[in-house]
Amino acid sequence: MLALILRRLALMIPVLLGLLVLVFVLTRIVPADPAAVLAGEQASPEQVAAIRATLGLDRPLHVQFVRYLVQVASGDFGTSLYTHRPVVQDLAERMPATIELALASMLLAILVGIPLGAVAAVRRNGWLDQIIRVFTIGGLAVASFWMAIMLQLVFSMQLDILPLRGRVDAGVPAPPFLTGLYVIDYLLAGNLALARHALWHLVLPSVTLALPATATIARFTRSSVIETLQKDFVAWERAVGYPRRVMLWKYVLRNSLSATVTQVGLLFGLFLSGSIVVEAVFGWPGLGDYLFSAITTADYQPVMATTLAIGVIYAVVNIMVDLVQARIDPRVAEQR
Amino acid sequence: MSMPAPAPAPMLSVDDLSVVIDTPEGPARVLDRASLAVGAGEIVGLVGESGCGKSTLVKAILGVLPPNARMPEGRMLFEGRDLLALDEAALAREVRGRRIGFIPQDPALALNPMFTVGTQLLEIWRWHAPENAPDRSRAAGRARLIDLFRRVQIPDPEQALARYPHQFSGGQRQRVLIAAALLCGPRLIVADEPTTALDVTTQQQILSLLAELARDFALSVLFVTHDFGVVSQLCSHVTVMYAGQTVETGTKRAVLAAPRHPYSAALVACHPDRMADLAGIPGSVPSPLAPPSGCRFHPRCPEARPGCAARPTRLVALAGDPPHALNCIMADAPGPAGALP
Amino acid sequence: MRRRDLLRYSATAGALGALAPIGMPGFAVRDAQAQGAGAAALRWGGNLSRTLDPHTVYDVPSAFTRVNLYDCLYEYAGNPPEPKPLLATETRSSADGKTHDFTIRAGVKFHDGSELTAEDVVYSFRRMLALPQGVGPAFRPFMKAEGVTATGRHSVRMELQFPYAPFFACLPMVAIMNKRLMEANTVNNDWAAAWVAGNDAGSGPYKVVPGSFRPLDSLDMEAVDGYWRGWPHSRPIRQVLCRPVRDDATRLLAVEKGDIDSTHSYIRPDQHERVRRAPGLRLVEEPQLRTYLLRVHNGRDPMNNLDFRKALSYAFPYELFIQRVLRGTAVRSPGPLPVSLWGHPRDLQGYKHDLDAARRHLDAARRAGANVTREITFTALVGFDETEQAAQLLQSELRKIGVTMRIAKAVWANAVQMTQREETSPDIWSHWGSTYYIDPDNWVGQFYSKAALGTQRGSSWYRDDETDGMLAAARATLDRAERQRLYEAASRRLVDQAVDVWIYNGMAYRAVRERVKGYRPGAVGDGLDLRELWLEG
Amino acid sequence: MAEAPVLAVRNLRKHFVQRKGFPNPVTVTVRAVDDISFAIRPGEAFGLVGESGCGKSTAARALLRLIEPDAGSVTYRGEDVLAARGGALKLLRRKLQIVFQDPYSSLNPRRTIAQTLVEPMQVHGLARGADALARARALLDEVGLPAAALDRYPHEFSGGQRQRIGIARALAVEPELIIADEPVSALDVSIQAQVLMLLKDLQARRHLAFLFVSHDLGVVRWFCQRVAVMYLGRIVEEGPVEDVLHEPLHPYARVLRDASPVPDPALRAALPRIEGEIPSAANPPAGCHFHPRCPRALPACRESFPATTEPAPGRRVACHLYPAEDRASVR
Repeated sequence: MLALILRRLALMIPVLLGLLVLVFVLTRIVPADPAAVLAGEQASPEQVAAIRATLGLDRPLHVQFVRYLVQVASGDFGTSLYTHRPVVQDLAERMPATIELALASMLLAILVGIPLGAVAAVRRNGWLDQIIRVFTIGGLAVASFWMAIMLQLVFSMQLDILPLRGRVDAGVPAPPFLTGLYVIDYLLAGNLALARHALWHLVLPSVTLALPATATIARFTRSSVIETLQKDFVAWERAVGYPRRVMLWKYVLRNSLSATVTQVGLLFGLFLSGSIVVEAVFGWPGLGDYLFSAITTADYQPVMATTLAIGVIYAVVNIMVDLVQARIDPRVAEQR
Repeated sequence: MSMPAPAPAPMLSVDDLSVVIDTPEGPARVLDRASLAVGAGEIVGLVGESGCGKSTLVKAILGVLPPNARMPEGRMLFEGRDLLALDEAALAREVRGRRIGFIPQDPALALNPMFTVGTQLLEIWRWHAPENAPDRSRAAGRARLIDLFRRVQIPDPEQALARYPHQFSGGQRQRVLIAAALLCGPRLIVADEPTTALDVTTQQQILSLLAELARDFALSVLFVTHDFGVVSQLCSHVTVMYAGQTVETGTKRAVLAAPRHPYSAALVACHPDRMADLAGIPGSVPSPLAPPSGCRFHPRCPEARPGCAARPTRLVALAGDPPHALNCIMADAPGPAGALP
Repeated sequence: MRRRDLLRYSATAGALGALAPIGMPGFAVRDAQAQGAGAAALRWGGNLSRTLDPHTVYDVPSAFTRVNLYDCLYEYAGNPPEPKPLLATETRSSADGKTHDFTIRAGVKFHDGSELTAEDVVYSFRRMLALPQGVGPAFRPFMKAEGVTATGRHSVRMELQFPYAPFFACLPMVAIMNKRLMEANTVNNDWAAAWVAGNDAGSGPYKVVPGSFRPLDSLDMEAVDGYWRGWPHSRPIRQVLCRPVRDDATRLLAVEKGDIDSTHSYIRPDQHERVRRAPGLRLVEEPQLRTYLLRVHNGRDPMNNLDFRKALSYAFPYELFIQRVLRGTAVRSPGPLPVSLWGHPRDLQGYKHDLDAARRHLDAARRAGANVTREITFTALVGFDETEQAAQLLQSELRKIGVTMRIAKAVWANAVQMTQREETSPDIWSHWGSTYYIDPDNWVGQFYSKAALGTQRGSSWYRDDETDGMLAAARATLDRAERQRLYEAASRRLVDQAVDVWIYNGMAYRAVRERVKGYRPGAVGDGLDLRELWLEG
Repeated sequence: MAEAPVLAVRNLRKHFVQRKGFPNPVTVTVRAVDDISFAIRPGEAFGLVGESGCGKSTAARALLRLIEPDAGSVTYRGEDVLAARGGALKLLRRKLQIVFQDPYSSLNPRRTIAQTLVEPMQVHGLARGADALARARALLDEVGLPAAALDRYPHEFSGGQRQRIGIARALAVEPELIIADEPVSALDVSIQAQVLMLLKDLQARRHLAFLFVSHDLGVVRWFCQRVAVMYLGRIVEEGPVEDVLHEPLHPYARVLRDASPVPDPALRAALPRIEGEIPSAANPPAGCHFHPRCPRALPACRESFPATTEPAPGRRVACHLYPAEDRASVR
């Protein structure tokens, strides 16, 4: 198991390096001049040129890239041109928000999607399957910003049972930083009321984000359960008298999960990219908003670091998925 | 069909059972008034080529036919109970795994790869531990399983429980499955081609083991196979099926030494091992969607007569000893000398 | 508006229909405790800057924190706004306009309790001049760090390299920072830039709650007890919670619901009616000096032809744009200066939408050999729909007179990059003439001086010695009447030459909850004075 | 022995090497085929039997270079198969044809039977156009399929029919030797008998030589003239079918023979006792691979792999029970 983790971590390095090259090239291909934007409208060309030189932007691209790599290798992810803060600090504030949202969405998608898919598979072609099919197709087809606004209108404005936006209401103090996940941090701080408060804020954005993923997971689980049901061992389990309920929910489902779990790892990428829209709509102070404003002002260091961070999150989640898979399927564990 | 007076009630009897599966192309009559009997302590070989209905019959006995299957006619008695009268839940609760043990065809695929052997086998104990067992606890099940593992010659039986199916060889897996079948003290073992996927030397070992266990535990065994060689080694009785119909049944000696049904005879002659001249059967097994009328073998039968297509399928006992029954126009002639189940 | 409302009501009705039978008894999700926490505070939904450093950024949102966390030597007051002394109690200028002596108000305390002195003023000006971005670039052409000296505990002398008339209008840009605190937080000669980006070192009416600032996202401020200017209302706002909302739709929902007390000031015209009708809300109109204009590349064929440029000026449908797109929320601005500002010729007619005139000038341009058949490109800004709408209107009008125009899109950083070189600069693009300092020089001087070439301000690539001379002279003289004459003359000349297509002076609109009283828009950007506000109920 | 062999295999070897594990990979060598030698005479059916994992299929594929062997030589009528290139290789590929166990996976599902049969003729320049089609029709007739089959696709046929198509395809290029890799083991007995009879018929009519790979002693006994028995990558015994299967010399060959069920109720009453299981080819026992299961194992069996001896004319065996100098122990 440790070997597996080590190997996956080792594999991560070239992947992240590739990601860095890609993002570096992409950000520089666009003819945007961070120096001019930074200097402000009052600056003269000479002043802009001076800033450009200070930032090293007048160097050839490959020199800039090597410099950047050296900088990253020494653990320095640079400073934002605007906030003057180390990018790491910005990330430390914003990444947990995105992770909390993505995790909650993932949890939701798994907890809803898997049973939904399993039920659809067991009641294949029945009315429940049809309803679930409509839901899953709908879940994939609905644009998330539209969904977000609808949820806000209904649950926050009309029914007034869920907060409109934000991680907490204005004036509610953030919890002491432990994990960065508010719900958990409030709990660890022993404040049950605020943990609940943060949890309610999490509902609408995570539902919005989870919807398409729930649909995907449900579809995957459905086809995977249907496939598993054809297996010889299911016939055996039936023939030796396993109760149907035990067979389905314990044995068949576990086998089907193997494929679904892989999917969950891939879906996490969807959560991260989807969070850009969802964070904007729900005023969720995560990476999406940060990345967006950094891109529009050509603030390269945050762009690079954020992309890298997202890459790392994605890779780590997929390593975790592999571990879970190894837990579910002993054959996987042995292959490593 | 009446029972011959002296014969003891068989452990399992299937009479005139038909199974129809509704497919998109129409109803497929995969079993057509098939009959079978397994007496106490008998090892009955159920022989036929693929598509002859052996597996369907096994599924019908175990009550695990697919949902789109129906049984429009026939009777199935097991230990005197009418199996057709039991619903799915009752079958799962009282028959499968408890009174009837099952050994599947491919030991490589029959166990769930994600759970240890112990978990899977004790699940059977959990739901089917015999009522008369002194201790029905999980620990008792475990102890019994370890005993059984020892009995079927699985090395390190205690550790074996914690292992996953893929950590066993093919032969060992089949031994595990045999132990599973025996776990809750069944009276009948249904083995569905349990050695087809194995190498010959392994097959030989499994057959020896089965014969031994059947003797020691006084079990009845329904042994499904396509191989007359295996039948001749293991079984006491044989039932031959073709295209969903029972064509011939009797003691091994009677059927193998002097097959009366043209299909049985042809099938025996197909074995290259017989050293005799090899003779194939022209044509192939018909589709159950559009089977020939009457005796389903008649289009391929070298001795077919005009009446074969019209003749209703019916197993008729032949006179003499050992008991021998035939589903053929040739057997119809002697008249009702003694009908056999 | 129609579509949005339709969506809203139909969806709400549908969802309510679905949920009504179930009912939601006891589904009390909102936390009374949590909700109560911010009720006495002002929940400000205006945009936040990415930094609290008042020197490094100078834009609309940064004015909010600069004005309320810091004090400056001068502030804007009156209508139209004029620079008035604030920390300076007395100002003496030499006759040549190069030397200015300021007396600093005594007894002003920074938030840490220390007194504001001449040293702090000198430090602040030197810091501002040293940093390459933000406010500094506006001062550096006429001022060196050595030119700022303390002449006493409460007196400062500033020596300019040459007389610079907009100097006093620029003073409200420079926040005075607490030198001692700043130096204590300086790392690697960074002028405490990293520290002050998230903290304050000011003497203003409000101070930052430590650790509450998150760039673009949130900031908590507290009123400063015993602020030297005092508090106009008996129950001023003690606590200000800044919670900007990024998303358009959510922003309106949030202010309607009362989650925030105010939006930013860019409420779109199609949303005005909704805000006016919403209970508990009011729509505040904030007059703006900001101009909107199309920049035309005067250095490139065919725009280097005066008749072609006039054809462009006659082709733009000004009234249609203002009435239809902006729904009448702006006034036509015929020249380079805001119409309400001195220096704008009151009688200036400018251009009107007149396709016949446009055709005549196009013919003249063609006869003069201009390449009028070339497809010209309008570069619209991504994220600013208005620029695209202007482009589309111009495109369809030009098509009528036979000029083909393509619409390209660029993000702001991208467009700025393009304008730095004459070859890459767009044929036409558009931007706003924002208010940095309130002086005609901020618009006409910055946009049409030769010194602006190579920046987005000079993206007309206009090179005219006579205009340049007038603008330089207006900058150098302290005689207001003379300056006014020069700016009027320059304005007329620019209009005659149809250098750019000047369109409007805007109006900003902000949704504010009724409970917020005393609200008065700031003169520059979001620089309202929070001291004047109180909450009702 | 009078005629020169059509195919001679000498010391053929194929090892599979795998590296497994991280960060300390372990190299595992599977000796799938370990120095095997045999020869097939013209028109002869030579059987290669053994249980799964013994290397018989690998050997068949290696001598055709479907898998490149590691060492050894294969000569077809004196020509080096392993060294052949270009045109020579193409000719060899024509003369040596293979028939697979599962004809369905070796037939392209999107091509008609006519295309399947005509293409190899064209590739080898034997016939084209109407001529090729006529030959295809004749081939189908030869394997017992109607000419109407030409325009149909593989999925329209039963397993037995597909195997006939696979045989027709092999015959299309007029080979001299057919390597049949378990050609009937996927078929039902009645179909299996039909196909076996067809193969026998073809062998006689076309004077074909066969390398017949099978796990079924009954089939081999019926079809082949000579047989080699493999165990864990090595040939343990070779000789005429009747001799080897009637009176096996090698203890493993005897176990294999005894384990093969024969449908004769009178033949055997008791089931034979067999020890142990086939070990992994990745980690075979030292010495004679069979010694841990062998009822007659000698101390020497643990030490060294026995040399191949010829205890009787035409019979070769690799077993310490038959030392080279002592021929008397045979009978």
